[in-house]
Amino acid sequence: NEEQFIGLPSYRVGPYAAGGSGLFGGWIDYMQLVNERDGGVNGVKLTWEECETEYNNARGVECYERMKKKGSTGNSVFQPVSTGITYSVLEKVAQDKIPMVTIGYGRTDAADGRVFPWVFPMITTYWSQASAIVNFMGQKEGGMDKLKGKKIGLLYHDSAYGKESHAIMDKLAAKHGFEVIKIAVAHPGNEQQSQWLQIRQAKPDYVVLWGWGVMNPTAIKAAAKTGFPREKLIGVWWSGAEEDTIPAGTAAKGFIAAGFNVAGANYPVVADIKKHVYGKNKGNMEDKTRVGSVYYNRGVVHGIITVEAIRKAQEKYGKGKALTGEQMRWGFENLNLDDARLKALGATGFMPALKITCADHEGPGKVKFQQWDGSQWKVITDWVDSDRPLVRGMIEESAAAYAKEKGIKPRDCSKES
Amino acid sequence: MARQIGDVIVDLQNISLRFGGVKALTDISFNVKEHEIRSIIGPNGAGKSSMLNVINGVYHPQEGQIFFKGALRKKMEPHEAAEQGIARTFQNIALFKGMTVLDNIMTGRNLKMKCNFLQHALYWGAAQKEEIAHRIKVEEVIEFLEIQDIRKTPVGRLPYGLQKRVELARALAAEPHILLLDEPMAGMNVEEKQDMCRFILDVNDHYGTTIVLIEHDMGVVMDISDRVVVLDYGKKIGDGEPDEVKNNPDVIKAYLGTTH
Amino acid sequence: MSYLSINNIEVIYDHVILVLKGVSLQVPQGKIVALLGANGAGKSTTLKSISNLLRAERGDVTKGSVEFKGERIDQRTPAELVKKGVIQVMEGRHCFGHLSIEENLLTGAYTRSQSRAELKDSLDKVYNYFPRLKTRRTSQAGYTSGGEQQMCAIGRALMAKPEMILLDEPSMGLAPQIVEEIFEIVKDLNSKENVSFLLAEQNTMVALRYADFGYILENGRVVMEGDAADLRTNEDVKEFYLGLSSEGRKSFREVKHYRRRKRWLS
Amino acid sequence: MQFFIEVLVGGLLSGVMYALVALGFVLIYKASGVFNFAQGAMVFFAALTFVGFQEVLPGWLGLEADSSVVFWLAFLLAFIAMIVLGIATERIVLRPLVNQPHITLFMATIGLTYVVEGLAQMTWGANVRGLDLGIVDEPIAWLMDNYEIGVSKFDLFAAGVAASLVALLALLFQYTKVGRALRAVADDHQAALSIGIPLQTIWRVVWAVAGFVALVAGMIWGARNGVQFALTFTALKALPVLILGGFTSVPGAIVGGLIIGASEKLAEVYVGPFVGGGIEGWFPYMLALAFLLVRPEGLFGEKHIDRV
Amino acid sequence: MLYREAGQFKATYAEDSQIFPIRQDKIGFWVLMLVFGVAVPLLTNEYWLKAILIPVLIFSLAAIGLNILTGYAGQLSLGSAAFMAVGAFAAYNFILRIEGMPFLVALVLAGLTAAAVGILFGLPSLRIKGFYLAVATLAAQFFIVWALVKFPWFSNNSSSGVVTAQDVTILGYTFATPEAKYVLTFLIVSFMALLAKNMVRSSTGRAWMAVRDMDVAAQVIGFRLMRTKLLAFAVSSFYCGVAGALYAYTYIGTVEPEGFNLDLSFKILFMIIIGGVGSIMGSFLGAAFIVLLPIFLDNVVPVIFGDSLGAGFVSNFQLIVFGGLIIFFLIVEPHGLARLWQIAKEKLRLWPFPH
Ligand SMILES: Nc1ncnc2c1ncn2[C@@H]1O[C@H](COP(=O)(O)OP(=O)(O)OP(=O)(O)O)[C@@H](O)[C@H]1O
Ligand SMILES: Nc1ncnc2c1ncn2[C@@H]1O[C@H](COP(=O)(O)OP(=O)(O)OP(=O)(O)O)[C@@H](O)[C@H]1O
Ligand SMILES: [Mg+2]
Ligand SMILES: [Mg+2]
Repeated sequence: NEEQFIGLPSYRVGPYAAGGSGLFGGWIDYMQLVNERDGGVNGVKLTWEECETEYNNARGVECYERMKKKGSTGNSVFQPVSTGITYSVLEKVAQDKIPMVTIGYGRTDAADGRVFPWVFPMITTYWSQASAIVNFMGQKEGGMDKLKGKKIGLLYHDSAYGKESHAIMDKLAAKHGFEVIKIAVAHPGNEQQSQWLQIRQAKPDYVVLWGWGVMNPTAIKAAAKTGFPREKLIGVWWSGAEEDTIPAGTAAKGFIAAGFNVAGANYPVVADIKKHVYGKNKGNMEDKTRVGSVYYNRGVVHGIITVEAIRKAQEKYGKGKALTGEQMRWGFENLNLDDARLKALGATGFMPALKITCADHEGPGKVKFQQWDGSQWKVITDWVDSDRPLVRGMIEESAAAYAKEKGIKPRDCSKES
Repeated sequence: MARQIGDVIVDLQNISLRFGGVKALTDISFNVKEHEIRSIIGPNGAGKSSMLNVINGVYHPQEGQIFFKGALRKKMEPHEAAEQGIARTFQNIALFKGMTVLDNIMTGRNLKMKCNFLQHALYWGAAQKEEIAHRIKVEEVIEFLEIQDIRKTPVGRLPYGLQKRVELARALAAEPHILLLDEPMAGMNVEEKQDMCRFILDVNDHYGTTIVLIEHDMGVVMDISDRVVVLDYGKKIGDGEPDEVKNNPDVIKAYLGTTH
Repeated sequence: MSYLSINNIEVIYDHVILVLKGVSLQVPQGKIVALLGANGAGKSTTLKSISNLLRAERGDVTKGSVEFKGERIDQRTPAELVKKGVIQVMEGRHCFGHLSIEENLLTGAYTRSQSRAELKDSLDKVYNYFPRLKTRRTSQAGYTSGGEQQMCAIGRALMAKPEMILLDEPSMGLAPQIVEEIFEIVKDLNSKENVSFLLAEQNTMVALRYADFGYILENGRVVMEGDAADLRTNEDVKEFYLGLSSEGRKSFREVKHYRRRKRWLS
Repeated sequence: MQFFIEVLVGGLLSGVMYALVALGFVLIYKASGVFNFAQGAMVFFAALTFVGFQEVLPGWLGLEADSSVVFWLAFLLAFIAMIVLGIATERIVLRPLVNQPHITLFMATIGLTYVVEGLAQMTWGANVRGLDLGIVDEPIAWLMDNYEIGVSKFDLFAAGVAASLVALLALLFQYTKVGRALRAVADDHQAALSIGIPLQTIWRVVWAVAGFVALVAGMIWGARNGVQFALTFTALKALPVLILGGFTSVPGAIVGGLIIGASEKLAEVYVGPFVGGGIEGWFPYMLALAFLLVRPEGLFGEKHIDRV
Repeated sequence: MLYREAGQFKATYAEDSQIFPIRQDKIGFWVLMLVFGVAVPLLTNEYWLKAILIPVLIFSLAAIGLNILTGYAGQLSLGSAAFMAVGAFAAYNFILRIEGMPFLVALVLAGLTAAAVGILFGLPSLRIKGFYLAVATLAAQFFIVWALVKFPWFSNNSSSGVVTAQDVTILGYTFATPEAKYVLTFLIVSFMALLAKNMVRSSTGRAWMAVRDMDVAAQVIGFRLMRTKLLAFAVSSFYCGVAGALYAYTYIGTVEPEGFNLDLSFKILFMIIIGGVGSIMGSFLGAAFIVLLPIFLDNVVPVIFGDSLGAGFVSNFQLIVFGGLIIFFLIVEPHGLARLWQIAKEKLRLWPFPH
């Protein structure tokens, strides 16, 4: 009767509680599903504990330390769901030998697994996303060469997070010959009158909305107010949830956003959750209508990846055994969710296929685009690729600089098994 | 009595002070001589407190000149007045409410303390030595005013009368040249007033401190002052020795009334 | 049954500082009672425990009771007491600094629902008592002189048309003429409108001249009580509160500096 | 030029939105000397309660969700909730803290902020909701067509609401007995008590009115950005307005709002690009600060009386 | 009967002006120092050191800083976190950009940088008072964080704006383990607390308090307002700056400007209010309380309510309790834990008599 402990540093109060409750709800529900439907992973029950961080670094560190020793094997994976906390424990995880998985946030260059063996910024990073968004625009325009001479507005949250977009967009602009107009929005961004006047004056062809929290609906509303077509407003995945569109009301209709997971409750995996978890009244969501929302499904993705890594690691370290963080790390590093596996999980199209290697801790780097039809998100593309060589080059360059600064000798991946 | 009244030390000439439309002081001239006890009396709102405020730089009169020790005094800030040796007490007690009696009195000596904050931070050595030296002086004042037993009490907790006494102590601790007292005996009973008078006379006597006193108790004023100036509605209506003033018909009409 | 009676109250500030140690006193209807005592004896505290303003200073009546017209009032809010007719004029003025003198006076009438004319009447009456206030009526109270503020505080209380006034050191900071006037006003209200007074006063001479009855408080205890006339002739009171020794009034210049002993302490 | 005008007008109108929140602060400050930090949380609480009732009422009453009965009933219930909140605040927080230093009361309201935020989300959940007042946030076509100046109808509506609130409250303070009593309380709690001003009643009334203002502000802001936790941040926009206009002045709130709104937008558009933009977070504060150096009590604030 | 000062006479003023004039207090103090300086690092586990004790110490230092400004000098400030940020980023840049910069020197320089910025933002205090000033300090809060984000130079062009603190090395010894970091923090914080205590009990502190209690009177007595207020701003910012640097170097390890947000400023303000405005010891008590309370609630609330209620409910409930407790403490004792402790002592002194 082994148990696998997973610590969840969650945020259910404060400005981001709406997203938090969806994400952690989906995540917990998926783990519940594995327990209820399958009796755990090869008989190992999943146990978890939440620790409220309020999206605050110091409390995140406390949660990390508190949960480190919990469960029979200690906390086997740490997923902070906050870039700030990611950075705060970046070095600690290596010392404590606990893998840290950061899906869609965190430190981008940690995708270089040779320098960051313990960190897994999976599925895709901000840089991949920016590149995929530009590719999507190219698609819409009918070819990347059509982007030449175009103007792309970049409306970003004026913070470290928002500024992650700058370097990559500049590179892409140089490569494809378009112009980037960067416009900052001060936190929290509940007033964007001046920004949108500037946009109206510059008349960009597209605007990328690199937002967070209340900044998103405000931007969408302001776009409507200034008459900027919503179909040309492309949000990143932190701008593309129901929480961002519903408050904007009818103004949001037509708004497009990227996502490494999609919305929808009609995927088998979500249907299973409804049946096995909510059917037994063990669901985590207080508002059941949100099952299948973007944040909820994102949580399910977190759950899938965690559980699949456990499964993978058990293959090596013994089925039915609880794993240590170190063993889990191997599981993550050898994770391979191909299409067949996704199908088996009932998640085809739900998230991209994923293969992690020693050197590449990111994986596919793909996103889908969804459009808000006034009441729900509709997927409008297949998985869109990013400019892998360009992004990977930047990642390796940045990681190498970090390695040098910290005196880290990158792993030789050819020697890893 | 060893006390010798000296030369004019503060000379106010044609002082006028206005607040918007309110004329607090109109063309007032009077002087204070070294070592004397000079009282200012007058009905409520006559401008007595304003007069003190002019002397120590809290208010700047629109017109008139102030000579201090014979020299014309430019616009002077209160802390500069303090540096010149002018100390005072206030009509509405202005003690530092959050501090103990001892600390309040110690603040009176701040101008005499020379250590800087770094020395204070390190404390042991110069700062401690200085602190103790001044503490000894302060203890003298405490003993003089008989407030030994409340030394460590926060002033906010003290009854009114004692607060007045502590305020006097704070002013005395500065070893001032000129002491301005604004109704130091308000709210005291006769016994306490007698004590207070004793203190004032002693200070004046032993240290030769010049005293400017505002007080409504005519008994006190007439008994202890050397000269009295009388204000009414911002104008001077009398000036002279107590007996002179007491019999000045203007003063009787405006202030003393017939009941006295 | 007495009009206002305080029975054996004990007051503690801040949970630890015991100030009143069993004080009892009575104010009969239509009388003026003086409360005398040295600084810190607990006069103000006694008044505040009647008007229930103690709690605002983290003080508490821990024992005893206060009754007004036979009804316990220790749990009543100050506002209720004012409605009942008990008002206190606090020591230290406490005018509303940002309000003009006239506005200050008008707030005094808050508890009364008066017509405009009545209000004007009351106002005129106060201005009549204190002409100085009239000339300063539009000034912000915070910028008026100490004495003017004192008048304002007293006038403000009169605006409430109380039947029992707790006066805390009304004479403080006032010119001698005004002091006399204030006591005349007290006498006036007392005799014409049957207002009762409990006044804490340091100006014992005047207080005992106008009061009917007096209590002397020392260290939180009543040490002496009696008719004002009797107190006036008591040797101790004469020496310590009236400044009259057996040879008559002594000059302040002559008073020697030594600790004397009060007979009642021995 | 027309762009300049547009920025200016847009700024002025945003300023009105800030003023709407600032009003709540002014009310409570003026009436009790309490700097109510919880005002932002109250805005959130009020708006959330309103949309919360809007959600549940149709189910309870069997009415259409967009019927006006539901709207006004939800409004009424939300207002009642704010009154209850005001009364509870008076009883639990203010009454025991009578006559304490202002900073203590200020701190207590920060504590209150947490309570109100927690209460709001505990009752209604963390979901983000939209709010529709039926007035579209779109430029007035006539202005747009003829002069190419975008002025939103919604903003004009908000401005109208704010103006009427300001007028109403200014009258209340200046000309009524209660208004005078409120100002007295702000000066000296104990003295106010001593002359029989019933602090408890006064505070309840004021907090209820402030709750009402919060409700109106919350609905307007909520209609703009959605009803979500971020409504509490509106307080941060209101603070510079408050100091510029003066803590104690109702008209000051609106004038301050206009100044802050206009200059903030102009600065962002014309100065922002030179320093990398995003200066709206601090610019209003710096502006207000610079302004205070000239007038330490803000435009219409009551002067601090400092006398010896 | 244990706590009696009877029989302890002070023969000199030096003795009378000690920090702990009463023998029992002095003994208690040294016992505490030994426990926290020696026993704690030897006996407690990593969790306690890293997640609780080190932050408590660092926040105590920041709280002392704010207490100097707000508690002693009476200038309400809502920008302390920004000064911590200045300290953290200054230390980072000094160590980064100056070859062989010793850690302790960098710490002092970081404090001085913060002090300089503090003086700048303190200038308005000469004219602006009370809540006006408090809101004005928000200008510092927002501007400083903005500037740190905006100019990449501060974070050495890190794409994410996050900087990673370098190793802490003093005289060749690297403080790498939690125990070592704790002891270092403990020593620095204790030393600085002592300095602060010395300042506030001497003329400097009296000048601050005088200005706080009544600035006109202070001026009349001869204090120069400008100098006194600016000194308070400088010293306070120095303390906050050092606390910020320690926050980066011995606690979190990596910092981003946004970590030093308004919430943190408020938290520090809470610490001094709960602990005691105008009390050095209160700063410690307050910091401990504010750090421990949410953790305590986090552990206790779910146990009381079990899993029966939603996770959101539990988190929000904690928030309510947190806010409620702050109010409760203010009501019970507006002068904070330090004052409660004092009252307890006064009672103890009288014990077994009630008064
Ligand atoms: N708020 C308070 N906190 C603590 N102690 C207090 C407080 N108010 C008064 N005291 C104490 O209570 C005692 C009585 O004070 P009270 O003000 O009643 O005296 P009083 O007789 O009115 O004196 P005075 O003539 O100076 O006004 C004093 O010793 C004083 O120190
Ligand atoms: N700062 C000020 N602003 C406006 N008016 C003032 C100011 N200071 C004093 N006054 C006015 O000037 C006049 C004189 O005031 P002052 O305080 O000097 O009187 P006073 O003689 O001390 O009276 P009292 O005996 O009542 O204390 C008063 O009418 C007062 O209202
Ligand atoms: Mg005067
Ligand atoms: Mg008294």
